[in-house]
Amino acid sequence: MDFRDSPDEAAFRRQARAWLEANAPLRDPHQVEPGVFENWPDAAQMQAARDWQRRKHDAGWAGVFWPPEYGGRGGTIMQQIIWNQEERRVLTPPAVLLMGQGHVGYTLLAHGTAEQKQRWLPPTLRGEYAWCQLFSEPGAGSDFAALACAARREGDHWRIRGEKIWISDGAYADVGFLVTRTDPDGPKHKGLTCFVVDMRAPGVTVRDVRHPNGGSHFSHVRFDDLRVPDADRVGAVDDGWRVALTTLMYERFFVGAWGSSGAFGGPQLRHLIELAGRCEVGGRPALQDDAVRQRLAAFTVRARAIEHMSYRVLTTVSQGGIPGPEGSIVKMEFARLSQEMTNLGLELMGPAAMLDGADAPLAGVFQAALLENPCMRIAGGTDEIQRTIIAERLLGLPQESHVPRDLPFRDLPRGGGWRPMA
Amino acid sequence: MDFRDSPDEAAFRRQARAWLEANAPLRDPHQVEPGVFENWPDAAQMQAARDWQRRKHDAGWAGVFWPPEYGGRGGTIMQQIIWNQEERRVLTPPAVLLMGQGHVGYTLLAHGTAEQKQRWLPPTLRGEYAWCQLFSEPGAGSDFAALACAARREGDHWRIRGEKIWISDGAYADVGFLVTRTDPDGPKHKGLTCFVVDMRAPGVTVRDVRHPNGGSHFSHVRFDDLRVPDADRVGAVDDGWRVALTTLMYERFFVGAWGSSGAFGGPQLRHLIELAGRCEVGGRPALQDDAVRQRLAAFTVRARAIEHMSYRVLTTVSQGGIPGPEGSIVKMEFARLSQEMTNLGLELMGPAAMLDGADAPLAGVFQAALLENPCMRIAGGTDEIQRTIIAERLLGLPQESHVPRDLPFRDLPRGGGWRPMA
Amino acid sequence: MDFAYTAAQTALAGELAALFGRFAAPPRLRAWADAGIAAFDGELWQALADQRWLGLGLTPTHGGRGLGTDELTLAACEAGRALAPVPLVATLLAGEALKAIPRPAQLGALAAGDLRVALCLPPPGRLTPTVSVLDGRVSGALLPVVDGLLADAVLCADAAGNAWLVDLRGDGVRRRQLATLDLAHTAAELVLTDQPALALGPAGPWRDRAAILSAFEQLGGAQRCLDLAVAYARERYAFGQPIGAFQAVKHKLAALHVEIELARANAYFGAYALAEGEPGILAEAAALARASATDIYLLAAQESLHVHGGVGFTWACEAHLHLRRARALEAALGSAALWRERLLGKAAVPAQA
Amino acid sequence: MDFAYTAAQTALAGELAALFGRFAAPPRLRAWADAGIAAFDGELWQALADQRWLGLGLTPTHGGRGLGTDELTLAACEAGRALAPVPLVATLLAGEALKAIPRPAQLGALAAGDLRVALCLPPPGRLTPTVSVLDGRVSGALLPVVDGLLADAVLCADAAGNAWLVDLRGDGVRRRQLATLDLAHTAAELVLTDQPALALGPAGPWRDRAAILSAFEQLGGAQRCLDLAVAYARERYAFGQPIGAFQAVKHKLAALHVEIELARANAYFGAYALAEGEPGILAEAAALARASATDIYLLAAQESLHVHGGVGFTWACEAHLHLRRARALEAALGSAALWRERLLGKAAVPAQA
Repeated sequence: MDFRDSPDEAAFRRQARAWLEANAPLRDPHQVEPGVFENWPDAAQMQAARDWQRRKHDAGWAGVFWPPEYGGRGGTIMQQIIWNQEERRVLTPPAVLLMGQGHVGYTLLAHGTAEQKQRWLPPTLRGEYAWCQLFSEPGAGSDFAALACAARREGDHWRIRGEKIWISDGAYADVGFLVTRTDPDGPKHKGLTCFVVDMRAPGVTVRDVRHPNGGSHFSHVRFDDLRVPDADRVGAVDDGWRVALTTLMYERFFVGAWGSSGAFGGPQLRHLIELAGRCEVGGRPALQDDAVRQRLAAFTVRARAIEHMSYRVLTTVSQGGIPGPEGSIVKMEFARLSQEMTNLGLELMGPAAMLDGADAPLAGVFQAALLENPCMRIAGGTDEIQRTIIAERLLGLPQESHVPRDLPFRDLPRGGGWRPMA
Repeated sequence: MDFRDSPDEAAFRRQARAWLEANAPLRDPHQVEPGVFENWPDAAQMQAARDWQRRKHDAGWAGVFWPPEYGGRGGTIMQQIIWNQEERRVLTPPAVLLMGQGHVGYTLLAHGTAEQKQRWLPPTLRGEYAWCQLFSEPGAGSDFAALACAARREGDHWRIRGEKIWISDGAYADVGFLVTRTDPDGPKHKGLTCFVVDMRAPGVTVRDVRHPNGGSHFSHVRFDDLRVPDADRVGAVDDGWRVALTTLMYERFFVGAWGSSGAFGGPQLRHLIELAGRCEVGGRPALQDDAVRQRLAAFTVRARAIEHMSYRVLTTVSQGGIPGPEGSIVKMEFARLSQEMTNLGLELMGPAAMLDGADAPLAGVFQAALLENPCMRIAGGTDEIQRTIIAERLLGLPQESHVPRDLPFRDLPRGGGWRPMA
Repeated sequence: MDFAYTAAQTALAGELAALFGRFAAPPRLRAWADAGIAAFDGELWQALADQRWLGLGLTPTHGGRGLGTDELTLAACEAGRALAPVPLVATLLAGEALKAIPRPAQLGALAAGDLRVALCLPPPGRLTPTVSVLDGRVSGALLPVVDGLLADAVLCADAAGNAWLVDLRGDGVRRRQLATLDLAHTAAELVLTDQPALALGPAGPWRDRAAILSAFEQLGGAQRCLDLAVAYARERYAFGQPIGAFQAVKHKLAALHVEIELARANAYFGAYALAEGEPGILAEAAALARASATDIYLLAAQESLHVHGGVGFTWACEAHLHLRRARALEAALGSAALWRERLLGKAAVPAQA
Repeated sequence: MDFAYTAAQTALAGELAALFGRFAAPPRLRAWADAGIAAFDGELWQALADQRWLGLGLTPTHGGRGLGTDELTLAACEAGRALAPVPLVATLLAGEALKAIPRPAQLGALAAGDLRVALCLPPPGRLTPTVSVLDGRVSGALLPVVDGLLADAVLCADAAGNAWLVDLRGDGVRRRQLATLDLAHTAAELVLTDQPALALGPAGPWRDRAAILSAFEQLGGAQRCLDLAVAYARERYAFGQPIGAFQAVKHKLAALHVEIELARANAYFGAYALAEGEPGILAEAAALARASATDIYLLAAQESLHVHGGVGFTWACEAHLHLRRARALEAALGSAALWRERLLGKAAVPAQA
């Protein structure tokens, strides 16, 4: 029962840390980090991100878990996670190339042909391809399998027509990983097909979707008869649900593992404690108010529980397994915790909570979080979707069925209830 | 915007109070009252309850809202509520005859024939009939309309076969108000029929169902070919759902009005504050701990909100209306509040919380509440049932439907979602 | 037992709602934010004056409607629901204050819309900025003052706990605009030097009245958040049915409804106390009303946004405007926790030793 | 990274669960309560001794299995799940204490089941009863002592904060049975006069170890409550489908599962700290584990009962036995709030001035 590195893991960590510290300055852990839903990077930031990626690649640190034939290091997935943890300790350009090396890359590794992998993966590791994931639609969010964006076959090409939304990185992506509907006559989970598309091609229109904070992070993407060669199809025709599930599984997995990096909870909790030291409640320092102390302590208990939960997920990985929906717990509970911490922070500020930006305490980090937290509870699967998955897959509870109101009484499914004591 | 008595109401209250104070001693409001789910009364208590009822009847105070032709006072429903409030101020025998004069009585007033009312109502007001309500079944609790207890017609009689459970007052009831299934081929809400049954008749077996506190409050009732004359049928054949809904509406209504009597929250909150004055948290009196103070204050805010909510319900009544599902709010939220107050009480006691009865603080009133509170959240409609009713009836949210998993995509019902800003 | 608004009062609220509806705030608030324009709807303000809404509680002699405090609570509720970018609640409250002194001249100006009032009555504490008074003239800094950027007067408290209505039109006023979370109202730092002011007596009862009116404003906002979520839950399909048919959404909305109705019940007690005017009842009712309403507006805004799913986290969705406003209203007069603690001080529980 | 039990450890837990299963507690607890018999399963205790479960952490020389602290946490978890009416956790903890002194003679007795240990380490406070020690002999009153009615020794603290294992077999012991909420364990008042005792050093680390083991006991109980509710929700139909298909029930159970897994994660950190033994880590881990597990056992018991609907409020349903036990376990070692406050004292936040 030990959450510390095994000797092998520790050796790898030392090696990674040495290279990182030699190549980038340390990050100030007390620095307020820009939120997840800030504006997308400008051209200079994009170039810096590509340069940093190239530097890692050339030193053999890109794609730690990827096979060497595609430019990867050929390591274990545990090593990938250790690398990710260590990379967070140093100051790097915005992590806008993450998706291609993360869940989209893994999906291609799992479902792409050898030719496709050779074509897409090495340039991705060299920082030449920024990816976006084209899944959600205005009519298909939580019910992702209800997506309607249509692909119609025309000889050796496909013609794509439809729209996608909530596309992170959409504004600057080079390539996109797209799920389409190819058979509208089948049940909704059947009849989906995946493609890789060129985001600069004619027929692709990318527009901002503005965030509650007024900035732009997401995009709306419209496809007007985009032509995609059949060679860019990933997986079999009408088998796209299975392919997309791989993406979603890896997304959940990396979020679950992320908890161990200290990125969850730690900095926000530190800000909150700092704030509680400066604010007052009823004429006394807030840190002397038992009610405030209880809430701070409860957040600490919860943040640590999420961290320890993340170690449990990593242990599964370390032992060669793939974690199931347990990984969702980390994401869901962190989002809820973060929202609660934000609420306390703003409450403690008193009148100053109505201010924003530079006029607000701590440069408005809690005001920014107020508008970001709700999104964390929605993006990547709402609390409700997560609970359904946990209940059905982990607890074995049944799916909802439906009994018509006019069913004859004698045909009503029934069972259970009180029985006399034995 | 005034929750105080109108001049007419105040006059009636003075009159009622004068009679009550002349006929019974005042109740000590600080006295710990026996819980709702205690053992049923013994023969002496039953007799005392009948005597008290007879005394009220003879003085013209029984059935304040009932028509004079059935022995009532012919007053308003608001006067009935004022009477109930005032009667709580004095010390009376256990209120075991309440049901007949409450929701069952009102149902008979609304749906009984003139002959039936004449036969059942006056003796009820004289204290001669203790009633029970025979609704729930082992297979029909929250889904009450799924009840199976069968009534089969045989000429001018019916033959009843089946079982009922969670019957309050079942152990000593003289008569019961029964809902049965008369048409198993119809939808479950159709095909129900109501009867009044003699609880002492052959074919009726009443057994205790023991409560988590070890005592008996509820009964299980079995009908083995009980014969009931058709003259004791209430309402039309197969129209029992409508009749039973009247009962449930009045039950909800009286619970909703009850909040105004101070019976909700007040005494428990007083106990809790008394306890907080005697216990310590971290070496200091609990009443000086801000976290405890915040919880006590939150309970106060909530108890008062429930009380004020109850005034809103009463205003509807006072103006001649019948409150809808709003009445449920009082019951549901009081049950939840009570549970939370109990939880704090036991937490504050420290090690003594593990004790019971005379060995426990405040004679174990919080330990008793621990085992009673959960029942309050279940009896009379669970929290979940109440929320569904509120959402569908007050907010107009749709009932659940069901879409088969294999429905073709193009037939999927759809709508709503993101649209570009105008 | 008459714990409800009359039909006439409810109809009046409907009229005001219709007026706010014609000047629909959300698109304006977004446009002003983008253009960097200070939030204040001058046309709406003029319409409120023209239709004598600003003089709701003032006599017809002063250009008012001569109605009671119940009507003030309804106006606050509608202003909250509509996110009305005008200092209506503070101005109505100032009207009550001026009536009590009484000051006929100012009352006329107030009813005519020529006296826009800002409110600055944060809960007292070591760090609360207060002003000092010498010979009836007020000096000092107030920060942050909601609507302080363009107000003609501010209702505030001095260190001794007395309330003042300070004229902001003289030379001794410096204003600095502050960046705000709330898009519906500006905030400013005011530096006052020897500004003339009217003495309003002890600040406590004015803070309590403000708390009760703000509770109605919060309640109106909370109700709007629920209405938006209910409408979306009925129209938005997922898994083949409206999301409002799923218990996860349905019960969440039912629970919000319950919380709103409970908060409304405590707010009604506040309305009763406003009419009664007795300081002890006022203090208790303010704590009850404000504690309930603060919590529910914050929760309703947060969960309304959540029920909107992806649509909720867009600039175009009204929910975030309420999330911002709910925080600003909490900030201006103190958190639910502070009002709860005040309640205990008043109740059976002994104050902290 | 090895933050999990080994397969061998999990198998061992399964063996113990099977043993508890053969002596199924719930019907016995109900029967004893009806008959007024003090809760203790002597046959189960003998079986635990015979199969060397009582010496889990002791060397084979002393009749033990020579296993580590991880195995103790598993045993505590299974005892909690089974509502085992035996003083297993206290006795295992006493074994660790006796190993540390070391006292071979007592270790043999303990492994053989001849030394039943009660635990009385409530959180320190003004009102906490403590004993005094003179020449290694202990006097004073302890109240309430779980399992104190039939224990052979009690692990308790004196006013100076030192822990003692006091012999309860001499003449200087008066015991008075107390009525208990928990049906699985007795409680007693013990009045001690000059009883011999073994000094165990500072009480703090023993309280922390007890807290960690009790967290596992709470976790086992919480898991059982969830399992019962899940089973019932799958079998019970309403409105034509199993109630577990309704999101109101389904999501409630999912949320409980999440809370249990988070509490388990903090408990694992407790297991790590038990093995490490460093007092600072032990104190932090005890607070984290115990705060999480106390809250979740109370909630799981309450909501498991609720999901059982009408069946939940019967004497026959296991849920109320856990509701009682959850309260008793909270009471014995202090509420989650107390452990949270202790955590803050240890963490970055300065203690109360």
